[in-house]
Amino acid sequence: MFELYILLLLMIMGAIVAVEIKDLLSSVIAVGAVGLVLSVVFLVLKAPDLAITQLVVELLCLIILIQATIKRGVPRIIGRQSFLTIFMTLTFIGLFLAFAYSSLRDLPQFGHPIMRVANYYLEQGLNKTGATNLVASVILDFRAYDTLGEATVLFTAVIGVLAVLRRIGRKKPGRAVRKDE
Amino acid sequence: MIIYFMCLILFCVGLYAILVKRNLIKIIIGIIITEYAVNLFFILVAYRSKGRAPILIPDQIVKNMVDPLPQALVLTAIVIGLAVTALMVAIAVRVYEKYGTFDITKIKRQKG
Amino acid sequence: MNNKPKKAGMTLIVKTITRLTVGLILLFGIYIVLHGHITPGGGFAGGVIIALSFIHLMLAFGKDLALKKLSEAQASFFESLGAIMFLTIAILGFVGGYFFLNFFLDKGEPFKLFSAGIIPLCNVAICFKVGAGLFAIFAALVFLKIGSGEER
Amino acid sequence: MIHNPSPLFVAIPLGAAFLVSLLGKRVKNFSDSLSNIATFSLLLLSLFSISLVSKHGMLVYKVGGWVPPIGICMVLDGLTSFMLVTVNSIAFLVTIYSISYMERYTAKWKFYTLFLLMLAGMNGVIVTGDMFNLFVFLEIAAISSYALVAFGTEHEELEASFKYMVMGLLASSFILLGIALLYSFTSTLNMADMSRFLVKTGAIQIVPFVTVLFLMGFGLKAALVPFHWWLPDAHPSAPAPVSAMLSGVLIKVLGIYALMRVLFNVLGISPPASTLLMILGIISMVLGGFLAIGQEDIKRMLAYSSISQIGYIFLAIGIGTPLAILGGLFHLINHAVFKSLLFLNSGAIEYATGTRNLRKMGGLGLRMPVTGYSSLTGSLSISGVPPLSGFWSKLIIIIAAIQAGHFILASVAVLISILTLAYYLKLSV
Repeated sequence: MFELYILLLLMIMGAIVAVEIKDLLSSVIAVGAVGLVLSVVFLVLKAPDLAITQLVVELLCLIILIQATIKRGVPRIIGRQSFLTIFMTLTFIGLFLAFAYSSLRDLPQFGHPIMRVANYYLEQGLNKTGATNLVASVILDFRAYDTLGEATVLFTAVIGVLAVLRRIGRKKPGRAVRKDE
Repeated sequence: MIIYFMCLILFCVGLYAILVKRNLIKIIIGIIITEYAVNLFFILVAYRSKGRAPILIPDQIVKNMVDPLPQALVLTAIVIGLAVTALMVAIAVRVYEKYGTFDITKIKRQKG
Repeated sequence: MNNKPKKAGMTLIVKTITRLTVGLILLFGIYIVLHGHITPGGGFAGGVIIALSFIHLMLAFGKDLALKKLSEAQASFFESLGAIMFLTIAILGFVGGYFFLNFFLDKGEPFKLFSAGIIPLCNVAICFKVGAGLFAIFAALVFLKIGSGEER
Repeated sequence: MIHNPSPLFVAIPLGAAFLVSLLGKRVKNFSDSLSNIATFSLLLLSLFSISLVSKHGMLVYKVGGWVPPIGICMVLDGLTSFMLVTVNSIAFLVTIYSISYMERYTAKWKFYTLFLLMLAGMNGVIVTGDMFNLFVFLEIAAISSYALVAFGTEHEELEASFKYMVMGLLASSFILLGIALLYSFTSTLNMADMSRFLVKTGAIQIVPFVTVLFLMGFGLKAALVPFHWWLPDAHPSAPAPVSAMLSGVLIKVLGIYALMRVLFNVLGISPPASTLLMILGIISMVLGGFLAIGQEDIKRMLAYSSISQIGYIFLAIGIGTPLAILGGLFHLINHAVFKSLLFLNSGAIEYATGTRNLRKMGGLGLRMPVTGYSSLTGSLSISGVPPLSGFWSKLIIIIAAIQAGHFILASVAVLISILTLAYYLKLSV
């Protein structure tokens, strides 16, 4: 699993570049690179469904982010947050990582999951649902209720975006408003 | 073990961007990175050494498949991430339109 | 961008390539959706690919042509329709006594297109929802004309 | 279905939301009538669920017919039906109120769609018995509330919504990371199964870390004090019915209820965790109270007062004796009722006078008698004046604190109650 470490290092470096670089467009593209590496990692970890989805979503995300930044002629933001904020944040992150390090030892070793429930899916998935892609059988049959929630989240976001992007939100006395936007 | 910890470092890079950066787009990027890290964590947990993808192949008995449940969860989480990103970008664009800047320290009409 | 309505979109090269590829992308999306229960992919990935094919059209030819093929109101309609389809499948499970029951007793032969009960139907419903919804989001974001710092 | 109506609590608002978005623009008055019918039927259903629970005890619904550790299950017990009644009754009153109030905004059907989705998310969080499902429905409720806060699309609304959204998403990542850690350790997602496994393996290192993650996540959603600063921006900016919903029930469902479920039903509450909860509760109580005094904007004052009252509930949960939990839940329903009443009244006042400044609207009782008297009742109740319900819930919490030996905490709670009376008198006089 040597390649996994290299890919993860690449992701961390890409993330740091995305966060720290001054130019917004470069930063957005760096995040895109991190997403693409993530898609490769999914492939290495034997999750082809996720690799496809991550790749496609990454493309769409990138297009939306670039649309939001590219034509704005955004002036660069100079200066930083106050020293205190940075110091507090770094302290918090340090504490968080230290606490995490002590507790991660309890997890089962990498590559040896417990798989109490999952064995049922692997053994009975085909008999009970008829789907040969077991991930599809989990998301659309065993845990289809989650997928209903997921579809609803997307629906909510679409209605939310359409609501937020209304030109005029409030009817004001002086301003003529067409019926229903 | 080390690999889980690296994943958490990625999470913390995103956390740093959310808490420290002043640019709205940078904050959105931070949130995207934290989402990546959490998704990655789920899949790392699911991996089984020398495992196979959880897809059956005709006339072949596949042994030692990886855990399909976290993959299903991450699929859901990716969609939620996309939805959230779209809504955030929409709100950030509207904020830019109103205030003429992406700088969060200049965006304060609300009084503490 | 709006001053020159005749020259909407990108250059001729991009337009030609787009004309060649956009149908293939759409077809690939539909394939991914229909085979979601057999191979990797599924309703969500396929829906995004279909949305991307329309977005591709919009980026290359300008927004008018793409919106002629699928207007924002239609997209919104398809999205609600997909959502209602999915919910209906869920509620139909009450026939067998449970919310979200896979109510086809005969699951069909494995590895065939028509198998696995409700799973392909759900995939199609999700694909409608996701494709139309993402297209609607993108169209709304592109339509928004940004004047910087109005009424400060 | 008549034996266990749990899925309907999610299916009815979802179906109504989809139908409103499909037909609301085309058919006149469709969105008003359908939303009211939906919330009214939910209210009846939740009242019905109380009688079911009192007859049969705990009910478990297997979604898709799968046995719990394999599929998702829904749980209907006493706490669940109590929360369902609270949420759905407030939601019904708010939908009636918004028929005429929301006329001032454009695209009313989008408001109703988002509102019903938020309701579906909250009901989903309440009835679920599965960790990941909890997260998904939490996100539905949260995302629709981000959009609803920005519904007016003016400067303040957008700014507040962005801040709220960043904090909310941070909270969601913490919660999801916690779920991932728990899954990798227990290899199941069902809450009951998880807790059985955790009890069997005994005390371990990972539980404190996950507890802290959940405390940060749900604390951010509930606006406990170190994480509170988004709330006084977000709640006042929203339209009045949405403020009533957010302050009245959303922070309680997404913050307090979810935290209680996770702490009591899955992880098991340890002495350090309960002490931490008590301390955070007391700090929220004091700080929220003092910040509320200085406010001149009526909605902003109400928002700070929410932080203070949330502190009482967390204090009760932290004490952890049965009496304290009873008092906390009683205070939760009281606060839901009077805080939504006060927010709706503030909307009515703004509607009539055009201002939200407390100094400019003296003599409220003379100009708007109904609003004036109902505000007075709500204010007296929230500050714990004897015959009203707020008094009894605070009394129970204080008695529980004394019984558990926390005399200092009890006296602080009494003092803050008097402080509450002081700033609410500004509103009513």
